[in-house]
Amino acid sequence: MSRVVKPYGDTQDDGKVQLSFTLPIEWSETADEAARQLVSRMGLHDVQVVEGRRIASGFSFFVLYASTSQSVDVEAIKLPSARAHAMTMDEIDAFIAERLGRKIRIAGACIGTDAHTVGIDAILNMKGYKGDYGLERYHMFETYNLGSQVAVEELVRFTKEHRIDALLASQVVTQKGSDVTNFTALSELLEAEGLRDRIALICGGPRVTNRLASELGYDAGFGRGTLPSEVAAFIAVTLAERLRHAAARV
Amino acid sequence: MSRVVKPYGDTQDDGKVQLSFTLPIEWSETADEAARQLVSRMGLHDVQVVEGRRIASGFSFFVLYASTSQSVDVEAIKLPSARAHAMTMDEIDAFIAERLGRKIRIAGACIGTDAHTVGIDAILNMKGYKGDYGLERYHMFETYNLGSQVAVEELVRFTKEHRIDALLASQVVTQKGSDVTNFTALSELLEAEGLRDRIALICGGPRVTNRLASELGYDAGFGRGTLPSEVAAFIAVTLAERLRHAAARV
Amino acid sequence: MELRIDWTRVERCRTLASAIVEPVEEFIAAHSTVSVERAALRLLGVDGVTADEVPAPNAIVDSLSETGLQSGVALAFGKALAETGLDPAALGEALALGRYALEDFSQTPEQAARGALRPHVEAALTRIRAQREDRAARMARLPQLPPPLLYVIVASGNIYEDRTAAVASAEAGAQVIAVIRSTGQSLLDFVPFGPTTEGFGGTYATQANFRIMRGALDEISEKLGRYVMLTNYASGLCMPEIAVMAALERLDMLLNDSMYGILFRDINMKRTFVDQHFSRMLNAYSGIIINTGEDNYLTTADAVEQAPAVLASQFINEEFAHRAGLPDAQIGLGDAYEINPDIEDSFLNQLAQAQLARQIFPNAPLKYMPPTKHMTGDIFKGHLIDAMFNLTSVMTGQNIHLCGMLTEATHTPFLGDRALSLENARYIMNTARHLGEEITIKPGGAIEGRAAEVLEGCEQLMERVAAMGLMNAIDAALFADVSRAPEGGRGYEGVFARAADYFNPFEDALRSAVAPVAS
Amino acid sequence: MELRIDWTRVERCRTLASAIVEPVEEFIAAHSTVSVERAALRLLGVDGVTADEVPAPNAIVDSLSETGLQSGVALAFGKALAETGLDPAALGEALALGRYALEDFSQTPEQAARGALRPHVEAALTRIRAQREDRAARMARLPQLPPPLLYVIVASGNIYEDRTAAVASAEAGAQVIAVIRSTGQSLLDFVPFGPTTEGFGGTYATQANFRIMRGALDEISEKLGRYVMLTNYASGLCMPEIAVMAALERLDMLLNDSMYGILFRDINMKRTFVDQHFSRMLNAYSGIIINTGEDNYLTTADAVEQAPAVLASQFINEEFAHRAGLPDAQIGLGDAYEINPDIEDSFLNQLAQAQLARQIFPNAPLKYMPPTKHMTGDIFKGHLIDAMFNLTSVMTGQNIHLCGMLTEATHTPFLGDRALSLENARYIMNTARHLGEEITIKPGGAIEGRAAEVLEGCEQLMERVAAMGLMNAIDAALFADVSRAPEGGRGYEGVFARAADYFNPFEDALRSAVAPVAS
Ligand code: B12
Ligand code: B12
Ligand SMILES: Cc1ncc(COP(=O)(O)O)c(C=O)c1O
Ligand SMILES: Cc1ncc(COP(=O)(O)O)c(C=O)c1O
Repeated sequence: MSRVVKPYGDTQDDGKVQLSFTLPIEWSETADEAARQLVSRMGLHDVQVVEGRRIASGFSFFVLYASTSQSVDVEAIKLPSARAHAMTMDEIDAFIAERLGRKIRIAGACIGTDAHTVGIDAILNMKGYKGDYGLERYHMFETYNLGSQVAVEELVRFTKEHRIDALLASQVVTQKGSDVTNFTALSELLEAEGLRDRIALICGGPRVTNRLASELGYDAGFGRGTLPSEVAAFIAVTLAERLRHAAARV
Repeated sequence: MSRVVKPYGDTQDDGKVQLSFTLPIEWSETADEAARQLVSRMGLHDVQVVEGRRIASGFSFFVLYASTSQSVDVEAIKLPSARAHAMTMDEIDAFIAERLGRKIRIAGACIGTDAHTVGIDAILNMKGYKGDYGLERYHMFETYNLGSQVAVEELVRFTKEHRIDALLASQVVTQKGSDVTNFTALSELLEAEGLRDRIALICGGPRVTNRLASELGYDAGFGRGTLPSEVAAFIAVTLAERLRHAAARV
Repeated sequence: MELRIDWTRVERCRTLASAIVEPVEEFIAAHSTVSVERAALRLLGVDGVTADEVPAPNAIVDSLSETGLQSGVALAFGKALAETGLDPAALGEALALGRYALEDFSQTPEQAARGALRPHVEAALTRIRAQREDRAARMARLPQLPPPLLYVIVASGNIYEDRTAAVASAEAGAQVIAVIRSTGQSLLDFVPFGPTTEGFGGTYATQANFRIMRGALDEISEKLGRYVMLTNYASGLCMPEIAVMAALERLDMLLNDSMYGILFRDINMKRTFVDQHFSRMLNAYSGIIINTGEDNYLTTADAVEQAPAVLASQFINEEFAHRAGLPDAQIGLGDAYEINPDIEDSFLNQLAQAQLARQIFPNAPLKYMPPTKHMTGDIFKGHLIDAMFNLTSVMTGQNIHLCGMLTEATHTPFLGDRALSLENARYIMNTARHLGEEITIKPGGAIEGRAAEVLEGCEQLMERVAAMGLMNAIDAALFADVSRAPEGGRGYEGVFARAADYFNPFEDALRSAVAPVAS
Repeated sequence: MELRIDWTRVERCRTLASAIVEPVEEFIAAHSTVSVERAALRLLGVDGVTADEVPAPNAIVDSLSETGLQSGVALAFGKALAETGLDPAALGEALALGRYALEDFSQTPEQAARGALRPHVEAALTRIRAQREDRAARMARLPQLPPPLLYVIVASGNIYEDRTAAVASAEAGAQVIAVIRSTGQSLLDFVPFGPTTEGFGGTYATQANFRIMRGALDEISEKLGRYVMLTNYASGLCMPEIAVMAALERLDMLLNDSMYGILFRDINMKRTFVDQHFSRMLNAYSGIIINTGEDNYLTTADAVEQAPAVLASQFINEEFAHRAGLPDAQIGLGDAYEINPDIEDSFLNQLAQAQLARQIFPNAPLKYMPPTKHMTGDIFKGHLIDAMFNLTSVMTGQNIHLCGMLTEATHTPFLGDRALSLENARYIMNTARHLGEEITIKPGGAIEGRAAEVLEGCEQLMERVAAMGLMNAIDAALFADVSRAPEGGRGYEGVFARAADYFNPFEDALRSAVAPVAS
């Protein structure tokens, strides 16, 4: 089954999209036309430059509306969701008790020079996020919150020393790809230390998607609006699966 | 010489563009991914879905930022500008007196069922627009403002009867291409009546561009922000050119 | 944030409004129009179109001789009813298809006609009352969100897309849905028939379209647990007929201005005055809130200069409405946020104007129109201008709030635009919900000064209008800088003097049901 | 729109602030830090880096023995000056390159050292005074736009792109440009050297970058006919050094908070207290307006709950600033618009808080920070929240207005974002320019009630802080819910007790030039 959709302006399949951008050119009618051509080259048609104006010497700002001929088949999107296992805190605790029979050891940190701890705190702290309790509140988690600006080396050392089962890394600053750089450094170092397979490795932050996470070799990635219980469920299920596989191999 | 430019976010050539649109699907992580894929298919990369949310059952709204790999050569844009002949009212009057030696007869109207007269009035009425006097104020124009909702047939009849030299048609409503339909009907009827070559045929409206006008077989098209004197200069120069050509042919 | 107002001026304006309207009312009482007559037929149940797509009410009214028309179509139609024994719908069809002609029955006595009509007139009024009661019951059961009522337009040209848009808007918080008409419809001297999917800049107002929309909104109202209102446009050449359709299909509001068609569509003034009166009587009886169109003064002319004219028009619209039996609670007087946003302290002037209307018309559900004229393709700036409009509305307690669209200068709203617009209104009105109550206006300051200036200007204008008479004043371009001659404009041929035996059973019934209101 | 305020409470808070700060000042007087010492070297003209990229001031201070350090680096450096006859820059280079070692000159008499230093100290102060006078002259010649000063950030990571962005912003109406630092710089115990093109979420604060930016802004200031200010961040491990660089390169403002580093960067409190004092003395002398960081309380914790803590912090920052000789006109106290925008009447609470600060600190150039925490990827809604922030600012007469960005949740501002943001501020502030003057706040209403509540909460908090002492209070997490131990955090190793012969010629000179202000 397929379900092909296009943007909807005021009529099914009209493909209407709004765009805005700045061009490093002085404003003129020609600048409007440059903006129009640029958007045409993106494969959009019926391009209307509804606003074009000078915002500084040598810079013009544009607002455009246009129709895209692109569409996307929603049914064809295979998105391994990290948020798939909906369980309550009590269910997760019970699940871990039953399947693993011991507490899970979790460490979380905001890595690199990033000091945005609100996100990782939202996941870890008792208080939690949007009424959903944080991991510290779970009976079956032992949780270490290492805080902000934690160097990757330090985090790996901690993981080894405290026999961490699940490692949570946060990155909020994304400028010049610093998030990807730090995430990559962490997973490579874990690999090099031979720790990677032993742990559930999870990343998060407002620009993180589960797709990005798997590209970077993480077990899961959580983006904006994540609730702690979604992360908790993922950790529980993932580690239980591993145990089952390991048991099967024996 | 060429000058190739790309959108400018915060760094030369980063190609950053903002987009927003609605998809006719219920919101979910998959919907975010659908939005991302759609924009990727427009040839944009580093696509970030910064906002995705349900706005009604079966509809989601998205805001995205992405980088385009497209660029445009500003120097290569050949845009025949209708606004090229900058002259003041007095200069235009003098120019007409000298080159044509008689008054130019102008008719203007908002055609079809369109009742948006503010634009054409801005061009024609004494008072003008943004401190630039309207065509009625020129000594060398004799101006007829036929007002709103003027049928194409009626306008052509008027043109014939009053031996109009320059015809100004306005269209503001553009939904379902009604502007193009009406403009086309006008130029075709003029053609059929054998009047087309005798007059300067000009269209205008907020969505009109000179490019569109030439595609539709008009001598010029004027868009948002047009000043009356720009139109006046175009009429004067165009009719003077014709006279010169006609003289040359004799 | 009360303004101190010179109430003697306000009283003087009301006296002037009465003086201005009185002579027009005399003219109205002595005349009828083809649209009033067609409306009577529609109320009786005549509908459908001829083979040439002419609506049956038009075909029938047009088939009358001039003297026949002057007695009112009801009389001729009543005679045919009496003779044929058909019900009105069937008779209408037969007449439209040319199977009968009204003149065939000209000899039938008037009494027979009246008798034949009576049950159908009763039935029509009963249907309207039933809709009114149905609305009241639904509104009680499905209460609305805190005021103002957020109002959005749908205008795709296609009634089915409009339906999708309307339902989505209701879910996103809209309390009133307006289906904007296609360009040109107000100049048609008939009402199109059936569901329509092709319009330009709007969707045709047809009874079928009304029904489709009402059905969809009733359904979503139940789902949301709050009644979502529906509105459309009456003003134009068919005000009375659209008022009939709206009554029958349970629209909740209707754009109905006593002078809009004259000034902004060049419709003949006599035609408009007669039409607005009959349509408003119907609106009154249907429990429909009218919306007047003062905002239109500001889309072409300067909003600061025109403010006195807007207020004068509100007084005049109020007076016409009262005379047609509309109580204050059904008079949605218009105003708009149209002052150039780049003028220093323009927000203060907007506040002054909105608060002035609020205090002068304390019981009218004021309808506040968004910025349009100064909106440009800069959707970001546009969204901000809309925000200040939203703030003014909540501060001054407006009732019907037409949400501005960030894309106003670009296209009739997209589905996503409406969602953003509703979010804008909700955010601003919530974050500043009680601001108006928590502040007072500096006595004698700039805001009060502006309000006083507007009221004074209004009084002066109305003195002039009263002195020369409304029709001459319009001729003299005293409103909106537009001059219209009393016999000029579209649709004058459809106005006629009533004969002595003129008969319109609905007018009679409505007149006794909806008594004129003392201003 | 004056609030009625319980002034006895305000006085009590000021008394408490003095009591809170007094013991800390005693600690400060008895200590110095490596950064204060490096600042002294920089003032003398030491700059550049070693072969391993270590800044010369670091290399030199680090080369001192513990006792050498306790006497102040100036003494040792002065001795070397006296002996070598080099000028300070050349000496610094020679020391950094290891050609000399300070201990080589330990036998030189103190008097010789003082004598050798004197002309260079004078020269440094003269240079700073010259910059201050230059600023005054430019500002007189190139007057600024009506208040508030619109302030935007540039943060591309690349100083040359930042320069482009800064010039464009100035043209678009910005009056103050802040170059945001790269993540992590505040934790570096040195200041990077030279122009930089790679930063994350910001651009490194280096003296070369300061100079590049100042040059570009001076140029555009001339073109625009209005002086465009430049600012950067001091708070962190190098407050004193950055204060030196800012003084020399004529920055006009500097982020400088007495507790920011402690609470939000886990920098040791003793280090911070000593550093802020010296850096603020320099700021005072340079005519630089400091900006405090109360907004940071609100980015992690709830803005309604934290309002009393913000006010308390403002009192404490004011007191520390006064003690360092800063007059009110140079104390840019911070506040922010961070209440959850979806709370009913949140705008009223914001007004209350902003107006309270305005009246309590009438002569301070208040710095108002935009919404950040509740900004999301919905740039349309974000633009509206910024608009209400802009409105609050103009209504309550804030002075330094950091413009909010619609893309706050997404990326450091694009060039186009800044243009939209400035347009937002200009539009709102112009359309409602005198609103604040034209209204009064309802006595005893919700707005006044909220203001009173905040003041009362502040007083209570300050009573507790005074009772336990500031250091213990921070330990007990009384500020921003963060607990920091007096000996914990970064940079504690750089704090040392002054020996009896401690000598810092700049401190001495500044102390006599900028007298503590009575609160
Ligand atoms: C609060 C804040 C700050 C505070 C941080 C306080 C603190 N202790 O965290 C302060 C004021 C200190 C600050 C400073 C800076 N900030 Co800041 N800050 C923000 C702000 C306003 C909100 C971030 C936030 O708290 N969000 C709320 C949380 C709950 O959301 P979240 O982080 O997305 O987390 C959720 C999910 O993503 C997920 N999640 C997050 N991490 C993880 C990890 C795991 C494992 C999992 C499973 C899930 C998960 O779960 C959370 C709950 O759902 C944003 C703008 C904004 N509105 O987003 C800018 C922002 C993030 N900051 C920014 C910048 C640049 C800075 C500075 C670098 C500026 C400067 N040069 O001075 C500094 C330096 C800080 C540093 N060294 O990193 C930029 C980043 C730009 C970019 N994309 O690169 C932003 C976007 C602002 C901007 N537009 O410029 N900032
Ligand atoms: C004012 C206005 C009205 C007034 C018109 C009054 C009048 N006498 O003109 C009223 C209230 C009556 C009105 C009604 C309607 N309007 Co209207 N209206 C506008 C509004 C707010 C401003 C238009 C305007 O006056 N612009 C100012 C002038 C000076 O600008 P301009 O037209 O672009 O003209 C300049 C240039 O384009 C050029 N120019 C224009 N024409 C010509 C011709 C020539 C020859 C030349 C050389 C130059 C030239 O020169 C001018 C000066 O620079 C716009 C929204 C907006 N902010 O743009 C909507 C808008 C144009 N209206 C719209 C609609 C849909 C309608 C209605 C159909 C709604 C309805 N269903 O009821 C009705 C029907 C009217 C009809 N039959 O056409 C839509 C059109 C959507 C679309 N793109 O198709 C808009 C965009 C609003 C919206 N978003 O829905 N409207
Ligand atoms: C009172 C009133 N009636 C009707 C209309 C719509 O009329 P038309 O269909 O002629 O555009 C308007 C438009 O604004 C109006 O204000
Ligand atoms: C007072 C103060 N200083 C400095 C900074 C910046 O410090 P950092 O570079 O550590 O982010 C801020 C940030 O908001 C601040 O408020």
